[in-house]
Amino acid sequence: MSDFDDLYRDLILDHAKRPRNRGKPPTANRAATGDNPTCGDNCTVHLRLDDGGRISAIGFEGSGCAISTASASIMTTQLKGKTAPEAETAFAGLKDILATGKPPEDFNELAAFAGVHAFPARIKCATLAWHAALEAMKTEPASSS
Amino acid sequence: MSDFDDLYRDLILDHAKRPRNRGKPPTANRAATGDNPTCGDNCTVHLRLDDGGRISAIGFEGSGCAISTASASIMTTQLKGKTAPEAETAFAGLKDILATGKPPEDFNELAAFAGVHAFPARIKCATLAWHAALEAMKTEPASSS
Amino acid sequence: MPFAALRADFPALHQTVHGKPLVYLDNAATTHKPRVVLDALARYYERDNSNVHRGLHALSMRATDSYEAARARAARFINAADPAEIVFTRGTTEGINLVAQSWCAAHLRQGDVILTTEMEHHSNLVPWQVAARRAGATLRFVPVAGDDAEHGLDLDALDSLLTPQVKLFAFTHISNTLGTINPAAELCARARRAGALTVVDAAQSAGHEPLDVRALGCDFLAFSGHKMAGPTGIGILYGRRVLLDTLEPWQTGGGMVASVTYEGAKWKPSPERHEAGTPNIADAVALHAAMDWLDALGRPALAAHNHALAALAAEMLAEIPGLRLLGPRPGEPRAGLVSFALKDAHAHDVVTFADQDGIALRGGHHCNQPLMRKLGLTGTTRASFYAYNSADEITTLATSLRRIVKFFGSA
Amino acid sequence: MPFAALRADFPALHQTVHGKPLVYLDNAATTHKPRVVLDALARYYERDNSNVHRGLHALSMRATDSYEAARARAARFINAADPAEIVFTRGTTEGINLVAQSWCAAHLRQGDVILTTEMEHHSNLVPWQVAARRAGATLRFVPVAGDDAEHGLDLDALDSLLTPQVKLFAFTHISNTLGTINPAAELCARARRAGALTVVDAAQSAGHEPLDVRALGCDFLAFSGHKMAGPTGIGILYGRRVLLDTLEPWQTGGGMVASVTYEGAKWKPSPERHEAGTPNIADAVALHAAMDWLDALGRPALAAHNHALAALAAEMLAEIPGLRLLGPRPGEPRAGLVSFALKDAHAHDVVTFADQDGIALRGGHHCNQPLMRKLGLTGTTRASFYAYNSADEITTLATSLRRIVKFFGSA
Ligand SMILES: Cc1ncc(COP(=O)(O)O)c(C=O)c1O
Ligand SMILES: Cc1ncc(COP(=O)(O)O)c(C=O)c1O
Repeated sequence: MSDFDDLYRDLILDHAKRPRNRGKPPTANRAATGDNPTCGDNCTVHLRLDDGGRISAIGFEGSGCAISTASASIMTTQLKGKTAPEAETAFAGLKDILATGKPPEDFNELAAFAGVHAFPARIKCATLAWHAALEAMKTEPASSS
Repeated sequence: MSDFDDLYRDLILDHAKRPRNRGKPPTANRAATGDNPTCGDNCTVHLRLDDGGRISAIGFEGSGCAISTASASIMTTQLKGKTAPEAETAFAGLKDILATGKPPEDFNELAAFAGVHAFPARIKCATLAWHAALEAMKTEPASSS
Repeated sequence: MPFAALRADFPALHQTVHGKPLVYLDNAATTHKPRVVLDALARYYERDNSNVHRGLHALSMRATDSYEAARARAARFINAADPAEIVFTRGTTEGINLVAQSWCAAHLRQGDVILTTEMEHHSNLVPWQVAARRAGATLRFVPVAGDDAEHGLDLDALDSLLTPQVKLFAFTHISNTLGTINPAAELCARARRAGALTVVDAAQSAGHEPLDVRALGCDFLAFSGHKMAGPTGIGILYGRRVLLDTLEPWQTGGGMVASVTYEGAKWKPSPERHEAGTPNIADAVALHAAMDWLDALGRPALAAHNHALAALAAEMLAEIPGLRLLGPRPGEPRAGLVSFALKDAHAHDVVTFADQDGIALRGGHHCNQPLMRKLGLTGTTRASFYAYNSADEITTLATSLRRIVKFFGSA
Repeated sequence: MPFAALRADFPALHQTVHGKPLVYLDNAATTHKPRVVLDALARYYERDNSNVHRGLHALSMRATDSYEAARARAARFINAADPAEIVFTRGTTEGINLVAQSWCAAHLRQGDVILTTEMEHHSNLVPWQVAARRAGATLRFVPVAGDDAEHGLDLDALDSLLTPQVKLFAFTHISNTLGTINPAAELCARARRAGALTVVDAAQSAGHEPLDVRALGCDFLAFSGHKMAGPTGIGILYGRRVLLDTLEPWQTGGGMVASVTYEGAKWKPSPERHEAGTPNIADAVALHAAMDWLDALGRPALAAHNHALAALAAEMLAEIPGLRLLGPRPGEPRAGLVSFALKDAHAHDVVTFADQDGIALRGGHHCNQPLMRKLGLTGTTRASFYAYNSADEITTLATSLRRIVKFFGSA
C-alpha cells in the first residue's frame, strides 16, 4: 500500500464524505474554534457536559480537507460520553499515532490516522478538531441553555 | 609602464610628498570643503579673488591619499590667476583626462592624472579639491578681510 | 510549443516525484532557475567574491562592478530612467514594506486615504493596514464586485474612490489568485490625475510580461527575483529618482551614510541610502543573468506562451464536473495560471493527490484570505505556468484532476 | 599551520591578481566560501527549489524541511534554546534594524537611555541614533578612553553609565576596526543586573569564535552569513523566545500572518512573525552547510589559528618604521585582524599598492567614522585573517608594507 493510500484509508474517506455529527447539537452549550493559520481552515466544536462532566452531546462545523473533516467526525464519535481527562488521554493516543506512524495497542478507529505520519504538513489537519474540543470543554457553559 | 606606475607618476608622488600651497593663505576670504563619503577624506580650499575676479591667493587643508593630495596641490598651481570660467574650463579638461585616460592636446601638468582612469574607484580622489575650489569661488567673501 | 527545448536548461525539472516525471505547476510561488543563473552564482563566488563599495583591491572592484552592472541591467529591464531608481531588496514584500513604512511615515496624515484593491496578496495589503493605522489614515478597496467578483476589478467604482484624500494607490499588476491582468497603465493614469502616487506590485508580472515603468507611469514598483528565474533573497524596488532621493531611509547602517558622528548621521543619495549593510551581492549578480536569459527568450513570446497554456488549461478544466474556475472569462486575457475549486475535494487533498502523480500544485488561500472569504471559499487549487511548461503537462493535470474528482466524489 | 590543506576547498583563492597569487586578507569584510557551501547552494536549486510554508507538494515539503533544518542548525550553532529563537535576516544590519525599530517603538520612552560603545560599526550605531531620536531617548557611549583609546573599552566607566534609565545596551563582540575582543558575557551580566536588555553585534565573532548565547546571557544577537564562509544575503537574529514572541513584527506580509481580513491582521508566533514574504531559502540552506563546515573544522581551533596569525602579524608589523598599530596590546588576546596607520602613506594608497602584489586589504574608516575621528585618523589599513590564511602570507604582507613605506616615504 502506498503512503497515499495509507493517508486516505477507507475509514477516513468514509468519514470525510459522510461526516458524523456535523452541526451544532440543540443542547450544546459550550463551543470553541480552532484555526489552521497555514491553510485558513477552521473547525468549531459544540458540546454539552452532563452533571458528571461527561460529553452528552457533540458536533462540529467548519470547512477543511478530508483529513480534518474525517478527524473531526471520528473525534465526535470517540469523545461522546467521555470526561475531560479521558478526552485528554484519547488525544494523547492520537498524537502518539501521528508522531510514530504506528497504530495503538488497543486497535481503535484512531489507528486510521497512522498514515498521516508520512505527511508532516498534514498533521495539523488531523489535530485541529481535537484542539477545539478540548478547548470547548474548558469554557464556561453558555447561560442560554 | 604598469597601470600602477601610471597612477603614481613622478609628478604625482612629488606633489603628494611635498604639496604646494598647503594651508590657508593670510589674505584668503572664501572657502569651501569637499567630502569623499566613501573614504572619509576631506579637502578645504581657501582662496581670494581680486577685483578682476581672478584668484590672487589659494591654499588647501585636509587629509587625503596621494592622489587627492597631489590633485589639490597641482590644482592650486593651475588655478592661481584664473577667473571662475577659466577654472571651470580647466576642471572640464581634467575630467576629460580622467574619463578617457588620454593626456590633453596642450600637454600640461594635469596630464599626470591620465593614469587614474584605470582606477575608477580613485577618480573621486582626483576631483575632490577641484569641486571644493569651484564651490569656494561661488561663496560670499568673509567680511573679516 | 517551441519552448520545449528550454527544459534541458533547468536542472530541477529532470527528476521524478513518487516515480512520476515532475510536472512543476507552482511557478507563481517560485520558478525554477536555468543553468545560466546557477552558473553566474557559482562564478561570482569562485572568482569575484568580495564586499562591495569602499573596497579598492581587485576582487572588491570586480564585485562592485558586477553588483552595479546588475543594477544598471535592472534599470534597462524595466526601462527606468536611471540605475539610481533601482533599490535591491529581499523581494516584493520588503520593497512594499520600505514604501509603506518610510514614505507613509513622512507623508501620510490623519484623514488621508490609501487605496488598494480587494485582490491583493497579503504582502500588498497588511503593510498598508499597518501604515494607515499608524497615521490615523483609512484604507479603502477597489472592489472585485458583483457579477465580476471572480474575475477582476470593478473599474467603474474607481473614480468615485479616487477622492482628493487618496495619497497612494497600491495595486497588483497581475493577481496571483485569479490570473487577472489589471490595466496598470490606466490605473496609474487615473491615480495621477487624482493626485495619488502609485505602487505597483509586479511580483507576478516582472518575469512574465514586458514591463516598462515609464510607459506604466507608476511611482513605485516592486518585484521578486525568485519568481522570474532568479535566486531567492533578491528583489527590486523601483522608485522615481526624485522620490527615492528624498525618501528618509528605512534601514540604516553601513554603506548608506555620507558621514557619521557619535551624535548623528547624514545619508547618501539613492540608491545607497536605501541599502543599509552588505547587500545580497551574489544574488543580484545571478538576477542579472536571469534578466539576460529572459530577454534572450523574449518577454512578449514568454507572455504569449504562458497565456496560451493558461487558456488551454482553462478550457480543459472547464469541462471537469464540479470545477469552479476563477479569474478572467473565456476569451479575456489570462495570465499564466488557473485557480479553481472542486465541489467535493478540498484544495489540500487535491494537492496531495496530484503530488502522487508528480504534479506540483499550490492549494490554499494564496496569501489572499480576505478575497477567499469574499468569494465564499476557504481556498483554491492553483496551477501556474512558466517557460518550460507544455501542453502535454496540462493534459496530465486534467487527467489527474478527473481521477481526483472520482476519488473524493460524493457519488 | 595545519590549516593549509583547506585552501584546496576554496575555489576563489586559486587565482592571480596582477600576475601574483591572490593573498586574500579582507576577511572581516567578507570571507570566501568553501566548495561544500557552493555545492549546497547548487544542490538546493537543482533538486529542492520551491517556495516554503503553505506548500504540500514534494518539492515544497523538501524546501520547507531544508529551510527549517537550517534554522534548527543555527539554534544549535549558537546554543539557542529553541529554533523559534532564530530569525533569518539579510545580515547583521537588518537584524539590528529589526530590534532598533520594533523593540524601541514599543518600549523606548522619552528620557530613556540606549547605551552603546565608541567602537561600534555604523550598523550598530546609526539604527540606535534613529531609534533614540524617535523616542526622545538619549544615546550614551562606553568610551574607548584615555591611554586605552586605541585598545579597548573603558570598563571602569561602565557601572556609572548603567543607570536605571538604560533600557538597552548594544555592543560589538569583536571590533572590526581594532580587533578587540570585548568580554561579552561580563557586559551582558552587568547590563542584566542594571535591568537593561543586551544586543550583541556578533558579525565578527559568529564564524570565528565559539559562540553560546546562553553562556553569554544576551537578549538579542545578530550576525551575517557572508562573514562566516556562508553566502551573501542571509544572516541571523537571535532573540530570547519570550521577547520575539511578543515583539510587534517589523515587516508584514505573506507568511507571517495567522489570519487576515480587509480590516486587519493577526500575527503568527516567532519565528514566522518576523519573516514576512518569501525568505532567502537557498542561502539559508547554504548557511547550514557553512555552519557544518565550521563545526567540522572546530571553532576553538579556528579561533586559535586566527589569533595566532594576528599575533604574528602584529609582531612583524610593529617593526615597520612609522607604523601605528591599533587594538590590543602585545600579549592581550587579539581577534584575527590587524589595523594600522602608516605615517607617510594614506590607507587608500596602501591598498592600491598592496593590490599590485596580489594582496587584498581594506583601507578607510571601516564603517567606524566617529572612532577614527576620535583617534585622530582619517582611516586605517586592515588585514584580516581566516581559516585559509597562512604565516607565509603574513610575510608577504610585511614585505609589501616595507616597500610601500619606501615608495611613499618622505625621506
Ligand atoms: C562589527 C560589525 N558589525 C556589523 C557589520 C555589518 O554587517 P552586514 O554588512 O553583513 O550587515 C559588520 C560588517 O560589515 C561588522 O564588522
Ligand atoms: C502578487 C504577489 N505579491 C507579492 C508577493 C510576495 O512576494 P515575495 O514573497 O517574494 O516577497 C507574491 C508572491 O508571493 C505575489 O504573488
